[in-house]
Amino acid sequence: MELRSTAGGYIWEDSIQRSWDVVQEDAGGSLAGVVAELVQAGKRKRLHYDTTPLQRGIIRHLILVLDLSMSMSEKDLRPTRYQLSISYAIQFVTDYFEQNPISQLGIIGMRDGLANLVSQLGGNPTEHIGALQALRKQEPSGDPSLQNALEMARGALYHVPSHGTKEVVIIFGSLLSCDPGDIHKTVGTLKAEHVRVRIVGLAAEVAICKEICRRTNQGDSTSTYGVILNEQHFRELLLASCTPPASTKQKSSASLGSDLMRMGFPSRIVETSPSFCACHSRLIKGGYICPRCKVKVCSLPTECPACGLTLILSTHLARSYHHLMPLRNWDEVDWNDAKKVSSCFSCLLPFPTAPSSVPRFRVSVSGSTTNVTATAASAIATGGASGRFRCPSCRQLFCIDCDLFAHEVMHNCPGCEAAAGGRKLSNGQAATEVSMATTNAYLS
Amino acid sequence: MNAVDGSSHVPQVGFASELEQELPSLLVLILDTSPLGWGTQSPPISLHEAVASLLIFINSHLALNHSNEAAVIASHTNCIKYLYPVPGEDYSILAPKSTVTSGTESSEEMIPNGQSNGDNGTPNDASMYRQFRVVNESVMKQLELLLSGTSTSDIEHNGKISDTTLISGALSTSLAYINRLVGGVNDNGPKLRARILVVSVCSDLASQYVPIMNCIFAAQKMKVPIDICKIGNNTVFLQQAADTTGGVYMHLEHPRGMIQYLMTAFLPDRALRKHLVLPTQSSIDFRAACFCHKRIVDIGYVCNICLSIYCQPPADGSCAICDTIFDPKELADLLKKPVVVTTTVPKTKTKKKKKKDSDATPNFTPGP
Amino acid sequence: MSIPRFRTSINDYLEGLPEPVLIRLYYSPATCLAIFRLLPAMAQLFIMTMLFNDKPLEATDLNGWVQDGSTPKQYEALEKLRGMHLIKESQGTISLQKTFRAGLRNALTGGDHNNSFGIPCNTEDKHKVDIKFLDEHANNQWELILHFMVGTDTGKVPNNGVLSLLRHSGLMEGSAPSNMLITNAGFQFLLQDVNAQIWTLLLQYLNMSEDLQMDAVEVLHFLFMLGSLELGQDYSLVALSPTQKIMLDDLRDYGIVYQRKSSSRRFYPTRLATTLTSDTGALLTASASMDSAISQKERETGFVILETNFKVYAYTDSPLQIAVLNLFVHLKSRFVNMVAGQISRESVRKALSNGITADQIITYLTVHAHPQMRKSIPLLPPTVVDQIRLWQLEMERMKIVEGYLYSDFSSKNEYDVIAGYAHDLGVMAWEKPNKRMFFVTKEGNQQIVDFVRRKVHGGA
Amino acid sequence: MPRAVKGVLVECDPSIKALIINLDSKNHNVVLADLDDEHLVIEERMVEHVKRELDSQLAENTFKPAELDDIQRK
Repeated sequence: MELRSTAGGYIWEDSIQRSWDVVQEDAGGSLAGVVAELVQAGKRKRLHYDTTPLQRGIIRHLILVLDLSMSMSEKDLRPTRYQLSISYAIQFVTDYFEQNPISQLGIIGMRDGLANLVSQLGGNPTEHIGALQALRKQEPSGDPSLQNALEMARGALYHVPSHGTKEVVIIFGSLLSCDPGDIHKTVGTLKAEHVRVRIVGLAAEVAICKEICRRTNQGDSTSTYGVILNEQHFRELLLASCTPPASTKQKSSASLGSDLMRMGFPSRIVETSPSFCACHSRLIKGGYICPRCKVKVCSLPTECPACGLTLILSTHLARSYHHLMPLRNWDEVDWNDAKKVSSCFSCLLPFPTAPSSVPRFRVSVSGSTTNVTATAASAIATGGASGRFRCPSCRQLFCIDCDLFAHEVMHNCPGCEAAAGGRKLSNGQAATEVSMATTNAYLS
Repeated sequence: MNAVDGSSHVPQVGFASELEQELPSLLVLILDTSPLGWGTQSPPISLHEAVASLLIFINSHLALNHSNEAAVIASHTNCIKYLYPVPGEDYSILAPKSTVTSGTESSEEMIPNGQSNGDNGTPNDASMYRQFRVVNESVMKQLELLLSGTSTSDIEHNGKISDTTLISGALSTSLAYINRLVGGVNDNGPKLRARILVVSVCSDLASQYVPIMNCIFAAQKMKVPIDICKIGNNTVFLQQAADTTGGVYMHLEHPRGMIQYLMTAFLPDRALRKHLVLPTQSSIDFRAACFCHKRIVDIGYVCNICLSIYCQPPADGSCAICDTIFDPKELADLLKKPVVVTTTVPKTKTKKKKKKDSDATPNFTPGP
Repeated sequence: MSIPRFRTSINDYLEGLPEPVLIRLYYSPATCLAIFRLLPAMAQLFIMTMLFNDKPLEATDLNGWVQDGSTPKQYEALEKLRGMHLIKESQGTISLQKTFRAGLRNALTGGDHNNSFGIPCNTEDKHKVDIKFLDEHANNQWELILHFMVGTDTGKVPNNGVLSLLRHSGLMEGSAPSNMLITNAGFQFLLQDVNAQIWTLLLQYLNMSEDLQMDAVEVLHFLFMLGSLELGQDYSLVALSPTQKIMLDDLRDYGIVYQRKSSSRRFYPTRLATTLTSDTGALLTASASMDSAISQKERETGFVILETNFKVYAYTDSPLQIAVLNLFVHLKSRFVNMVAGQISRESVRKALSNGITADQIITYLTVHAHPQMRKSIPLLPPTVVDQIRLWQLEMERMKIVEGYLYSDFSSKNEYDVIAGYAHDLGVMAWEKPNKRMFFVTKEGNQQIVDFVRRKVHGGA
Repeated sequence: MPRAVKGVLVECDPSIKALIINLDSKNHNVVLADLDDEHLVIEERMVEHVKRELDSQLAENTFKPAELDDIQRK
């Protein structure tokens, strides 16, 4: 937490800033404009994506560790920390597999000083969600043990091939850890095995958590260890782990991190009578045939239950491309440039019209959790948000909702796609090459 | 007197009303207006005939439910264009005959409000339902503007007529439009059910693979089915779009009977489709082609950094696309095969060059 | 709520019309379109499939097109189409009724020259009115009727046409305006939303029009046309028939259209008219209808406080609201700005026996809950809500289904075939295979009888 | 050849059924067929009569706190 204020002293030494002092009425004496801008600023906040096309570990192996100890029965989160954590964990599982279709996930719970396996490392979201749902009926109890959980996670990730990432995400509600041995040694082995740990704290910052994150993430604990402010922030911190991590150990010559994976692209079969699938032994019509051992599986992606070949569809690979080719951030447009266009390029939402004389005051939110009022005072500028956002390559204007939608869901810029030049401009050059090669391949 | 009888409140046997069907639906029609597709390839139906059928189709869609909505987007060769609704025009309230309210740039394009008993046979006011008239007139008018505004230089590319159609742009735009109309605005749950119908005449464009895939996944996430009405060659991308999102893919064998296809296969909305046996695609090719030799493979090797697919581990031990150097030990594992004496491929070749003539490179491809 | 109820009623009315009358109706494309919208989705689809297909449809094709589990829907759709005489069946093929087909085609393609969608005035109106005025006009007229029904003293009495309609429809009783009293049906009417109320009245109007020697076809044409008009546009009287001109006078009294004076050559439809055939964009939503019908001010805030001990406090002095509350609350004391009462078994039973449902009561209480109540979640005390529902269940000790009991089957096979058919049609109400008996609904009986004849006699 | 009988199917709990059977026991003009514990087929024209009778019988057997309340106050 940043305790220093802009003036140099501690925050509590500053003169009091009252939130109602900085909020300004607009020309008509109404607060509506300011409120609308606050809402917009909030939306906008989530938009600061890193858009450099980083090499990312697309094949992920992640262990989600849930604190199931007594401290989770606190009711500072509604309905309880325990229930909310499970709800968010379910959401995490869904989002994780949506964004990382060829990755694996496992879940571990910490209770009574022990680490319990909730679900095995696997690629089927429904199994994990089922296991989490079953947890709902249990009660939190005892103390958590970080060391036990980390050791168990390490064991689960031990056999992971070198091309995959090894990650641990911990939801930690306690302020203590009840460990059987020296946790620092465990952290050392984790570091040696390239396991990265991220922690979401629900109560207060704990030194050992910070230490774990710092040591397993090359000294970076600010982006990997977060303590929540509220429910919304909890969700944001947790779901941030859905994005694949940038590979950091890449440039070390003939690196350990990258290699080829053998994968099967099974063909779909249509059957008139049902037959058993090899994965769940259920009678189903149709399915996919493993190209190596000709066994039938019912859903993809999966690992062939007979020969262990990773089975995927080419569409699953395509699902991960947007991580490799992120969409560039769009710029806010000020009133001076804004007047020409009256509606959003993609959804036709009419833009707010320019204020006639007095420029409206603007409240902007910078950083993730900075309080609004502090920045608001300094951000009263003449420009003002016009509610328009411009894609730097196609120069089209969009509304905030389309901005969010394009960056979070679609990963396309409608404007760039609608120009004859196409994709080349909207994403990094390296990425274009990939996309060209990919698409050529699919067309042949 | 009916006190002891509960049957008045209980739905009749077999006549249970389904309220979920009452949810109105939004249809976004994407019309491929590529001149090459309609012109040179000379499909057995002209653009105007197709548009006539489509307008009737849109009217039928609007007729199903009073609250149904429609939007039409043209996917042209060098731009996309909303044919309906047109930004800056307010359709909800009838514009007074003389005064044009909107001061926007599009005001000079304002439709002459049904008064033109016009040259292209615009029907007069009393003969057509208002909602239909507004949509039809807008589509015709905007389409004409679009086509007349297209010059030869727009469609020519390196001396030959461009075969581009911006389907990916049109899909992206329509999804953004759907996103605004269906989500966000109203917090009381979705008030509309959206779907997309693409009328496509062109074949796939390699450069649009990734954006189209992105659109498909976005549509899948938003539960928006993408229907494809295909005239001319089949397209793999759009087949996948229909398959992934649960839409209907239909290749018109007799495009002249388009209206019948539209009415039968594409008109029912999602609620109704549950009850129908709709045309399905028997086979979609999901197999991948390798990047190095364009072979269709069923077991391939995938670079874990850029996800490019190879039919065999690259000879120089590095990825041709992203230059990643693979772990030699792991590579060796993958290559475990009966050892054949080979000459090593010179490593001096640049990546680009190698990629180009990789087909020709006499690797250890076994002869027939 | 409004749409299903309205659909049933207008559908029932239409289905009750003889075939020649219906066919006359189908001459107007606007009417075709409006009727088309009233049909179930499956029926709409069948029509659309046949609309541009010159060949008649094979009935077997239809069976192959519908999913196996959805046969009841198919049956329902076809039954509806038959009921409205929209399809002709012969030798296993189905084709669309010609007039309807032409009418709907015209509606969709704009090839109609009957002016069934109304002729706008092409001259400028010197006394032009805007939409706001129209809304106000509609509101005032409609309010006047509602106020009269609950006996609010507004100093104005609706026209005779309205009065006789209210009397005719059984919403009020009494011979002279001064002694007319609201009936139970009238109270139920008040609980409906505006759209449903209008249709209730219009249907009564239709019934009455027959007695007045007015042509029902003309009346329906006009009503359906009104539904397709544009708000804010003025329309010419030129194309209207004499009957429709007479109607215009009546509709003006209800606030459905606006005419500056009865001799005026133009009329404006109000929002009540343009939303006749729609379910959205109505002037007032179902929930807010009552409030706003009475007073614009009260629309925003609720006024009812319901306590867990079944006591009700309503901060209102509106006679209409008090009258409505009195339907299901045992009112005990009245103050200047508030009434207090108690929900009891008897009071709820009284309401239920008047045909008001528990859900209606609960919805009413929810919608009108005082802002103070909105702080608690759930809004209404669950005990009270549950109890009201229980009281309703208590009233419904039995369910009755009219129909036919089939028994004395000669063989298990015969039973299975016929029972299976009844299942497919979705008309099976009860069955007991080991006794070889089953019960089908009245609606499905004819099909079963035909089927049995075909099977037994055809087979024999 | 199957036989079809016109009637009204009544679905109710056994207690109500017992009451209906009891009604029938006087003249035997109500019940057409006794199907099972919860189903009966009765004569169509007797439906209103049955409802009325049931209503009055049920009303007799109900405890009425509201009335009690009123009585006490008096």
